[in-house]
Amino acid sequence: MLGEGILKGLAETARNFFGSFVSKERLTTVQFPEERLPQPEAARNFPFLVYDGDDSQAGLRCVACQICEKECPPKCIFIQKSSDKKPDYIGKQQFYPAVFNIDVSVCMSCQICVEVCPFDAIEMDNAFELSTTDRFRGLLWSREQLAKPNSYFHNIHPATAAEVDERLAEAKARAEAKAKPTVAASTTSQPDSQTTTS
Amino acid sequence: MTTAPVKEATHDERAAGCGQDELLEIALGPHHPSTHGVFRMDVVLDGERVVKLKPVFGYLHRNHEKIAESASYLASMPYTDRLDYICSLTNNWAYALAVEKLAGLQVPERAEYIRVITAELTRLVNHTATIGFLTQEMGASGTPLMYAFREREKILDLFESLTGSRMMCNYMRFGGCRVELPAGWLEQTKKVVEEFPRFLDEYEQLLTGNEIFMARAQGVGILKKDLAIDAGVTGPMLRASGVNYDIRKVDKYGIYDRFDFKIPLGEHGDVYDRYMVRMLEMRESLKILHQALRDLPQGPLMDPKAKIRGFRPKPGEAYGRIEAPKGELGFYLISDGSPNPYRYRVRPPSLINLTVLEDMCRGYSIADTIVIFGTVDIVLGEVDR
Amino acid sequence: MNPPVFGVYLPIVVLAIAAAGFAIAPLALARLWSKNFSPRKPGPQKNSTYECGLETKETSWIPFRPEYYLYAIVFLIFDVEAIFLLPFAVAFDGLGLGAAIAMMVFLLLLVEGLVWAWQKGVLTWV
Amino acid sequence: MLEEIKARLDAAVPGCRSEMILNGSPSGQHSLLLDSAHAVEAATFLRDHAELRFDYCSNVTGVDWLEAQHSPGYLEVVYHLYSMEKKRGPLVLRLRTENRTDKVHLPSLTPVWRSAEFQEREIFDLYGIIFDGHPDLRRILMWDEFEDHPMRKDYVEPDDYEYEPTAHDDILAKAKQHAMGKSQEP
Amino acid sequence: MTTPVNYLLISALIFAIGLAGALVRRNAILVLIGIELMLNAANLNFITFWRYSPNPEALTGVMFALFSIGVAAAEAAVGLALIIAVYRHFNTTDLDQVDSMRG
Amino acid sequence: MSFAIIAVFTVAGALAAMTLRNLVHCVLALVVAFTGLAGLYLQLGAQFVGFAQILVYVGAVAILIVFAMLLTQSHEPLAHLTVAPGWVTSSLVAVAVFVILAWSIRSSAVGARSIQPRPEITVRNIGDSLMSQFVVPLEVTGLLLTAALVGAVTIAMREQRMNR
Amino acid sequence: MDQKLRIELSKQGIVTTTLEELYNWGRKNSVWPMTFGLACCAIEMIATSMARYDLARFGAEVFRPSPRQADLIIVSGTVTKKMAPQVVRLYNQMAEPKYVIAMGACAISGGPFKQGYNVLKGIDRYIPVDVHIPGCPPRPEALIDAFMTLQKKIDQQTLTGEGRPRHLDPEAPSEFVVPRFGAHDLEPPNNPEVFRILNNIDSRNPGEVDAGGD
Amino acid sequence: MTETMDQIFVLLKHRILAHSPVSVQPIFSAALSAIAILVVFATLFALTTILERKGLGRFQNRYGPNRVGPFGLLQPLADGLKSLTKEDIVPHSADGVVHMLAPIVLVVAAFLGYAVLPLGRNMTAINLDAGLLYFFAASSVVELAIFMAGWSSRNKYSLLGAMRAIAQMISYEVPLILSTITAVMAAGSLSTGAIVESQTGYSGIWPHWFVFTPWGFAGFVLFMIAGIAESNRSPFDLPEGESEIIAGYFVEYSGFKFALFFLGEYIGMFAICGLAITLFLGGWAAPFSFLTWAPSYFWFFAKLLVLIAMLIWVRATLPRLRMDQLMNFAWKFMLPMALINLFAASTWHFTPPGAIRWIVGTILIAVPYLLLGRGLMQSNKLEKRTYRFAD
Repeated sequence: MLGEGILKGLAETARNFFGSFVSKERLTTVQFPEERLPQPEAARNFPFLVYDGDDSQAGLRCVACQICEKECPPKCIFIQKSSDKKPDYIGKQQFYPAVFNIDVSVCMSCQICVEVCPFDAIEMDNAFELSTTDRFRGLLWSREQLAKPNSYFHNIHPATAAEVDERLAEAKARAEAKAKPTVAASTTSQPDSQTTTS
Repeated sequence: MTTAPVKEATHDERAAGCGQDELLEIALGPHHPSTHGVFRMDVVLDGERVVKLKPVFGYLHRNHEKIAESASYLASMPYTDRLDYICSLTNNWAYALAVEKLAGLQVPERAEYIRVITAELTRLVNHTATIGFLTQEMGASGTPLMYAFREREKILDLFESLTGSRMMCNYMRFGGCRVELPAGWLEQTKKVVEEFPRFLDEYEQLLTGNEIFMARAQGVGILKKDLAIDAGVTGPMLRASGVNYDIRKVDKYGIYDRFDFKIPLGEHGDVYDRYMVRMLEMRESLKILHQALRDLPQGPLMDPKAKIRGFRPKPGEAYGRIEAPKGELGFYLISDGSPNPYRYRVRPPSLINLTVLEDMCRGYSIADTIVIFGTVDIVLGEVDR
Repeated sequence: MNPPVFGVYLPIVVLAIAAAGFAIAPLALARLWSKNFSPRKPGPQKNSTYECGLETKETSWIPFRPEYYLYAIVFLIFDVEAIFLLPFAVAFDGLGLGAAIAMMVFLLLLVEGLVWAWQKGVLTWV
Repeated sequence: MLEEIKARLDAAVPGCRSEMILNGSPSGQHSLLLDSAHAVEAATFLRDHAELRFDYCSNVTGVDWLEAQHSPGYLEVVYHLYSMEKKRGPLVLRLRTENRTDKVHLPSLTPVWRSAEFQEREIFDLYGIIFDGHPDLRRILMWDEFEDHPMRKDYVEPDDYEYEPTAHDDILAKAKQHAMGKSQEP
Repeated sequence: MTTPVNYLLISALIFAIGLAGALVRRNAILVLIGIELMLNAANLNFITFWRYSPNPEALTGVMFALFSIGVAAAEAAVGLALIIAVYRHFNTTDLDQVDSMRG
Repeated sequence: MSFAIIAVFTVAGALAAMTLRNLVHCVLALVVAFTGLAGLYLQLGAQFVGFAQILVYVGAVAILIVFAMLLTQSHEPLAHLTVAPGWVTSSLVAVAVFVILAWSIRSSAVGARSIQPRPEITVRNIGDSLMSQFVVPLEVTGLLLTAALVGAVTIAMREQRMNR
Repeated sequence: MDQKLRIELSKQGIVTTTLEELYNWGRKNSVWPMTFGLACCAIEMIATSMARYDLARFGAEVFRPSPRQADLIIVSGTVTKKMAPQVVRLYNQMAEPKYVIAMGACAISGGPFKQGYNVLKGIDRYIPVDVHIPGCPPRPEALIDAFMTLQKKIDQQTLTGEGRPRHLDPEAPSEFVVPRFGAHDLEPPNNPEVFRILNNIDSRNPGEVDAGGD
Repeated sequence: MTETMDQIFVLLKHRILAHSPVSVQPIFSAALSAIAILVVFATLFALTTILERKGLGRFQNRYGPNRVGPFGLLQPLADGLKSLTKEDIVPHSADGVVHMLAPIVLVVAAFLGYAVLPLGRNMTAINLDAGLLYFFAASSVVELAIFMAGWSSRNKYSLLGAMRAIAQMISYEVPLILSTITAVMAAGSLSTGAIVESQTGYSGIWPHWFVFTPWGFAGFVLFMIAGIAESNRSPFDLPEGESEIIAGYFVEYSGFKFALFFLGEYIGMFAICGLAITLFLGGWAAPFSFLTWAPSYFWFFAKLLVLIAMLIWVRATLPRLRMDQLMNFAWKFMLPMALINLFAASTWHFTPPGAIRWIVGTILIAVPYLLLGRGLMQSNKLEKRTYRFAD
């Protein structure tokens, strides 16, 4: 009969209309600024640099090996290696990035930098409220802007962060076992790695 | 939109029936509400009937192939996400498959299962979106599209918790998958898969028997079997024309031979068949998902031979293809032994399915053109690359 | 009591004028606003005809099909028919069966025209 | 299987001078190089032969072999054929131009498989191979006024780097140069 | 108080305008518009005479006007159809050109 | 007073309809004239005819003219103000007609007629007399309308559909 | 200055302020976007207007297909050189006041496809962008966030005086150069009125880069 | 008390008029009515836009506008302010005067119909003997306004949209008028007031609305379908079908002129709904005899809101028809059905009251409906399909 299908369709929408007042399933809106969807563990948006300890610059795990720069598909990372070295978390003398810029206006959030980083120094942030009216000043992030503490990393990706810390602790233990004599010196210079693994 | 030049007709021509050859040329797009982005059709109309239709491409030509030829194999993986940006995981798979063929990598069983699960979820995502947009093009004021996106969001949540991103998953790697399933993901997926048929039922209730929908869809945009094969049409469009050709069955790539599923076939090859084939295909996908989720084995995720960094396949070439939601998605790679592919080519299903657009639309009205175009199911990122 | 102007139709005239005022007032207000604060800035691009973002050719002539005209003819005939039908309907309860039959004959004539047109394919949108 | 097809083809189309091109990768997809003069004939044979029935041309690709690898350089078109009826494939066909500069004509296989239509146009657009017999050979991706063939290996991109926050290797050099050039202008 | 003379004068004026237009303008559609105006002027006369007739209860004038509207509508439909046919034949609606192209 | 306003509108509309260059403007002016005439009918107490005039002339005839115009008016939207060669004579004829009519109206006895009390004519009266006194004209009109429909459609669609 | 005049002036000031508040309130709460999607980000833009995120809550679900009736053009996705003239033309055809959101990496700078020969390296070369959202693609929440940033920006605009926005300034242009298709590139490659190139590139301290334009 | 509440606006008007000089009383009275109509329906327009947007939201599992003012109720105000301050673009090829006039004519024509709508007992601006005819005459001007808008823009989409709109409106005007004739026959008058009066009785608690007869129900459905088409609402919103012709006849309109088009469309929609109420749903009469204590205007507006809600519901559900289907539906289904309904109604009046009347009336309408419906489906080759599966 002509009109039967139309009536069925009307019944369907009516069910959704009335359902929207009673059932959460039929009112799926999450009112963003006030309500927020939980971000899953894996959520990623832009990379940040992890640092251990309190000093956001001295504690950077990055050793300026420039692998991420090379592997970054859209080439949005720019690193300049330092001329001097500083000890890293296991006390080994390493270079550090004199300049570490990420152009988030180019970044495609692919996570390849994280994957290729042998030092777990770069991780993915999940902050997304980054809209800005100023392209040039707001979207090129320097080392200072990129550095975030390990606690922040733990905060947003607890499982991954724990895994990373375990791995780092292991590496550290291995390094300590290898180079027993320098342990004392390195621990004094890098007290933070202890705090983070705990 | 330009008017056809009015010819200086001779008296005899005029007497023969003037006004006959007065055709109207309209450009639909590149900014048009229903050309799925920046597609453009130059349409020649006789009244409201389409006489000629020329698709114009390139408004989203993003030089994917050129960029990939100057980037490492791995670096192209996130770019494949952006080909058919509605179903990034199948793109990943097609590319990974081609590289695996090129380098001779073996994918562990668990990774194969996960690939199947994600690919079939992607098929659901794509088909819901397509059908939603189709109704939008028929002028429904958003409701079916909203319902479709409501379900799509549930699957996107799964993708996000698995891969970290809603759309640009960048999940598969040569020889496996990138990360292990997060805790609780399987249960969540099972729940979504359990609940999905209800949405399909509701959707069919809303549309399938609706007289207006039937009037708009049935007998419109008929694509004949022979033409479909000749023009290399693939995917649901081909099957709606009655050709039994599904690469999941033909190539049995991955582990598709282990699953019990059927291929829905249309008879008329019109818009309604293309819609219904997609609806039925979703139900079949759910069957596969049930089986895959049930049988998912434990084991490693990556081929131990695979390397993330410094990946250099031997010189040679390979063509790998899969049944993406839109049709046959193929990657053709030529390696010269360097870290970058020498030639990197995407065989996009959308572009080639568009070959028959003019044949399907000729003789139908402009409103039908929009609907027919909707059932071709293109994504510009893939068409123009 | 008949009003001095427009007789009993005064409310209609007043309503029309008021509605026109209702439409014009905001337009005037908008003009005032643009004069004082936000200047109108016409330009060759801005004021060219919109066509999907492409450049336009300065013509708006569309070759129309005669379908529109055929429908208009049928409409006109039925419109006139309605003019005769309405008084009949009003007087219907006071009229006998004969008048009703007369009207049916009148309608039948028109329906005949409609059927003819239908068969001729006039009512087919091409 | 490929040998068998080659034998059949050579028998059916005498002048086609098909040639096997071996593929070094594990994929084992070897290809047949056809003589361009007989390509349409050979393609028609492959499509219509009752046992072969390669009715479906999946992929058409251009490849630019610069002089560095193959001397002299040439352009190549690769066709991937499948059979929907027999459900097998792929059969890879190759056609070569004589060189990269002026003799870049090849026969179009669009009359045989319509699916080649847009792909051949694309190759014309991006590689500059002119397909004789193509029904509608126009640029497809780039605009009509465009003159270059960007997928060729020796294509030089327009220098439009105005400002590069992520100044990077050669991009940095380009951007610096550009900025300098621009800042000298008033 | 308006007198019938005013209405009749208006009617005459419209009739004259229609006549002038129909005679002067060469576009067929405009000629038709002129004719429509003349018909309407006549209608106005019907109504006026009915209103100022000694016996307005007899609805003759009104009925006449009604039928006249119907007839005029039919006339317009046929007339415009003719114009379209002529246009299709001669590709113009200019009566002079139609005239000169005859044969 | 209302008579003056309506009369001015009507005459202005009629004049504009016959003199404007742009055909669409002519039609719009014609609509004004039709509406004015409807107003005059209303003034004269013929309510039904007045509204019927608007319904038929504004709602249908004007639309018909518009369609015909868009169908025939081909290449430029402006109709050049072509006038017949003997436009002076034609105008003179029209003026003469008006003068004669005006003179005869002036001199006739109609002007002397005084208005009768407003007759209570309702739609019901019209219906009654339509179905009694005027039933034959009604049927004839029906026939005429059908004939017009058939004729107009045949003329307008000739060649068009036959060719297809 | 005498007392009366001062009172008069302050009265006018109050009038202007109220008018300004009202104007900004009306504008910011009724931003109708144009139905304009380019690429991947367009899907997220659509997702934003769908039930889950519901852009309608801000009164912005009225997607107008015609630029005449839209207030906001969300450049959502890669602008290729082939598309750029159309985008600029559409922007030009919008009625003032009009706003631009550059959504996603591609629209801001060309993003991952920046190295392509057919990709425009940022839509702000041709039209003035109000809000940039980085991300590839940005999440729907990020678009809502950008929308609120735009609302804030509108709210801060003044009706009169030097700092008034472009559309209130009779001198400021309201339409911009539409590039033509050249033999190798677009001509001109940018619009100097909108996109003022930087004089010194200092990648060390990006925060202090002397960005000429805004 | 009930009586006072019911007539409060009438009394108020009389009170105001009593204080004015006799010479200006008529004009004053007309102005009061006009202003009341304008204010009430313009407010209703604003209210409906926000209710429609919120309602559509609910149909689509979301909230809809809820942030501007309490519950988002100030949204129309913001939209209005925005439109007011938006630049007004007139394309340079457009016909300036006609372009300017079109929205005004549309609004005026849309408002004119309200003069004869009985919004409550004794609440009709002017009770014309030929009220219904007047209504149709007024609404036929809308077509002209739309043509003016489409033509003057000199845009192909807008001209195409305008032509579609006119073709659609004239096609549906015929069934619209014909379906009202049944009610006119029953009421014996063209005066809207009289039509409502004839429906005010009750049998027991049930009202004597025309919709509760077979021909009345069919007439109501036909009238509503034709009315939706007349006011260009979904699923008949082809003239502004954005998936094909961008925004239809108002593509080139910006600023407040565009808002006026919206206003005009909604006002036209209310008028059609109001007329449907007047003709078939008993106008201002209460739905049950025990509810007569509520004021008459309350019932009118309650019914109006229900009808508007129905239209929103329909809009939220249905896809759009195609142009040829739309015209086919008008001429090959609606018009025959309207004529059959006319026949059924006159048969009803010539059959004696009782069950036989109902049976005959129902059969006379249902059988042609089924036949025509099937014919329509078959001529378009519409069918339910089954699909085969391959392994």
